[in-house]
Amino acid sequence: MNIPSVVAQLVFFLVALLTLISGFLTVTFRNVFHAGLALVGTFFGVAALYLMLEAEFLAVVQVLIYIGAIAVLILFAIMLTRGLMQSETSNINKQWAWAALAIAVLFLGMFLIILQVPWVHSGGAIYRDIVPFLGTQLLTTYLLPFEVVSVLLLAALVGAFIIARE
Amino acid sequence: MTLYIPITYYLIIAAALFCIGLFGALARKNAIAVLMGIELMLNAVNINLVAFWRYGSPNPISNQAGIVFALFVITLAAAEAAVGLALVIAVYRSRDTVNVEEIDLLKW
Amino acid sequence: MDIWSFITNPFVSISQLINNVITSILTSLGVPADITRIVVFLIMAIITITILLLLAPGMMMYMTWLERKLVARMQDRLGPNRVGPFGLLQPIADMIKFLTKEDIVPEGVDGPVHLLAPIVVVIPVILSFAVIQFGVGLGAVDLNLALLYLVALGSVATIGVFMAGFGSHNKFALIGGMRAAAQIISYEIPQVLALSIPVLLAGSISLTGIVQAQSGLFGLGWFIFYIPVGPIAFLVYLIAATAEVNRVPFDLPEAESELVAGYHTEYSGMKFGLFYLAEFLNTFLISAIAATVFFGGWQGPFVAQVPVLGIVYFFGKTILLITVQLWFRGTLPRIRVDQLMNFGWKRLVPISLALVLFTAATLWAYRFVMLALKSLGG
Amino acid sequence: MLERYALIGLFAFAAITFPILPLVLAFLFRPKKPTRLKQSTYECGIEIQNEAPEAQAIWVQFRVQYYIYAILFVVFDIEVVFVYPWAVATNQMTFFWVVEMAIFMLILVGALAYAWRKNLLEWV
Repeated sequence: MNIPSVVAQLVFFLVALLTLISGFLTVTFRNVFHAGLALVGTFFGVAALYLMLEAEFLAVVQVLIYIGAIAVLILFAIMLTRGLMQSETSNINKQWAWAALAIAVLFLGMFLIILQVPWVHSGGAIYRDIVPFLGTQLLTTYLLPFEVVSVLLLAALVGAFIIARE
Repeated sequence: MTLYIPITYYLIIAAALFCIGLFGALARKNAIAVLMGIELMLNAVNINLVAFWRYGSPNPISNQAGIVFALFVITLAAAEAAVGLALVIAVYRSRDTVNVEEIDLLKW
Repeated sequence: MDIWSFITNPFVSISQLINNVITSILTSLGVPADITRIVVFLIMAIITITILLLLAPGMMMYMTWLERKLVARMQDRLGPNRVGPFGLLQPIADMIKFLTKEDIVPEGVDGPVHLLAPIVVVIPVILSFAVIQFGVGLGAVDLNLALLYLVALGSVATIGVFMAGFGSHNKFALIGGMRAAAQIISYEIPQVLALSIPVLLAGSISLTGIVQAQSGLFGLGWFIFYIPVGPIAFLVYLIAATAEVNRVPFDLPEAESELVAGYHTEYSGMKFGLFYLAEFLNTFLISAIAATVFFGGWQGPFVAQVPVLGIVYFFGKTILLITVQLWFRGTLPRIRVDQLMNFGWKRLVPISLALVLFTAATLWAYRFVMLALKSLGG
Repeated sequence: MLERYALIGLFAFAAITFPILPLVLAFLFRPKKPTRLKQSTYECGIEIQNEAPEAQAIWVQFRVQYYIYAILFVVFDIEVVFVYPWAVATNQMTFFWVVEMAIFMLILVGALAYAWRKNLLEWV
């Protein structure tokens, strides 16, 4: 028996369990604030998955942006629109049964396709720090998207300001 | 560590997370909860991108397309959340509700 | 192993010794090599984690003592002097008191959120200790993304503050939590940008890489001496980081005179103790990071010959920086909310952005000139 | 590469137990004598105005200013994420290395300037 393999799979299942359970809680919690906290748990799980895929930089970015910024943004929005977190009424709309059915079919389809396709495992080894290479590629191959991102952020910011200000 | 886990595991997890997010986006009443569902879906997509980068690229160091794509998706998700939540707050201020079923002014 | 290297580098030598002893015992028992490796890894991990988890509260306890003594002296008082010599046992008495205090949970709180908030605040701080380099080769983990890792963990604390504010079912806690969150996010940008200056200068995000880049000039090539970017970046970092952990003069979220105790109004007993622990450990962490990236970390004269000096240098610099923050606390008045926000967004953010670009341009110019000189000479 | 993260993972377990342990210890030692008055929400000694028993009872309408700061924060946080890989791309240290980041930053400074001009940064 190969011990590292068993450990890796065990860790993977724990992380996957954390991700899926907190993802499920995100869409089922009645209280929106609780749903937001469950969302943070999901983000952590996804960050751990990135780590297992050796994308350390992305894992750190996941924590920094998704948890540190986007989740905080969502929590701010929840606080600003509080007072109508009706806990007595249902938080699920009328079409939920149909949605669940369609999604179950979708998942089954994706599951079967994933099992059918002969995926290649041709990933090379990562033997050194890859972040400097990421920086280099951002400045050469992906220069245009890199600069366009700043325009996108500017547009989003101005748009959000105009919509949100009093 | 990667090589111990088949890529299908990651893809299935991502598919499941995507479906959970889709359910949240379709079935929740609260507009903010709908946005949370969309964030879950974007995360699921990112898992796929990174998994394909790690398993599919023979030289993952000099070709980090998966990471770069995931980075841009995260950026887009942030922009989307900022504008989307601003809309929710604006609607809340004028209509006093964040329930997507009651925001039906354009419906006839 | 000769005696000299053992004396000059005792901690690393001892850890190697333990490592070798366990490996040889297991090998002689006939355990397979890969299992031996895992067992040794686990034992070393447990030892490291235990040491760090004992160090963290120990530091915190004596920082409270230092703070009380120093602030008392600044205010012409004596400070704690009854429990033990110079009041040195006071922190232990405080800890016992925390443990025996009743835990009052007001009615109407959001039970799980109220309970989890102090835990969520403490976990990232403890995790941050994993990457700090306390001396030459003395750090639990040497990550190549250590600085970003620290920044990312620091940003998780906002969630804990939100939870405390939301879960307490109290207006003061709610307002305090929202204010604290707004303040933390406003000052995070200048903090992270200031930390990117050493990254630029060293060309590395790992703490070891940054410390090694400061080894010039007989162990005194610290980034703080890189005039003018070093001192400015350090000042921006110190101000932003102090604001981020809500310490005086940026303690508006827990301003006694208006908000009672801010987001921990409804916390008592050990739960309050955990918030207190997180605050002090954060102060320690800020000082440790500043000491590492701006003051050369364990770098100093004769470290190459006597590596154990590194620990002395590191803790000396860190405690000095902690004292500076306590000195702030003893002398500065609290600032207003609008001043706080204006200063963060209208002063610190533009300054730090300009600083990053200026540093990059200078680096490029330096490189350009060096290349030109080389081509002229060769 | 990932062995160090194994230690971080173990550290995470330790970090989770670390705050729980004193809470459990305190649970064993501390007195438990709840009274009605002690359990009431702190409100400067005044009795709390309780319109509804639910979570709505304590609730403040916050200003949208908080959200505006949050948006600014998100935008600049993303910028920071791009700054770090750029800062370590040392083999790219040409003139364009500076100019590319300068363009990126100046566009975002435009965003800050917009907010400044429109008085969105004022905490009234």
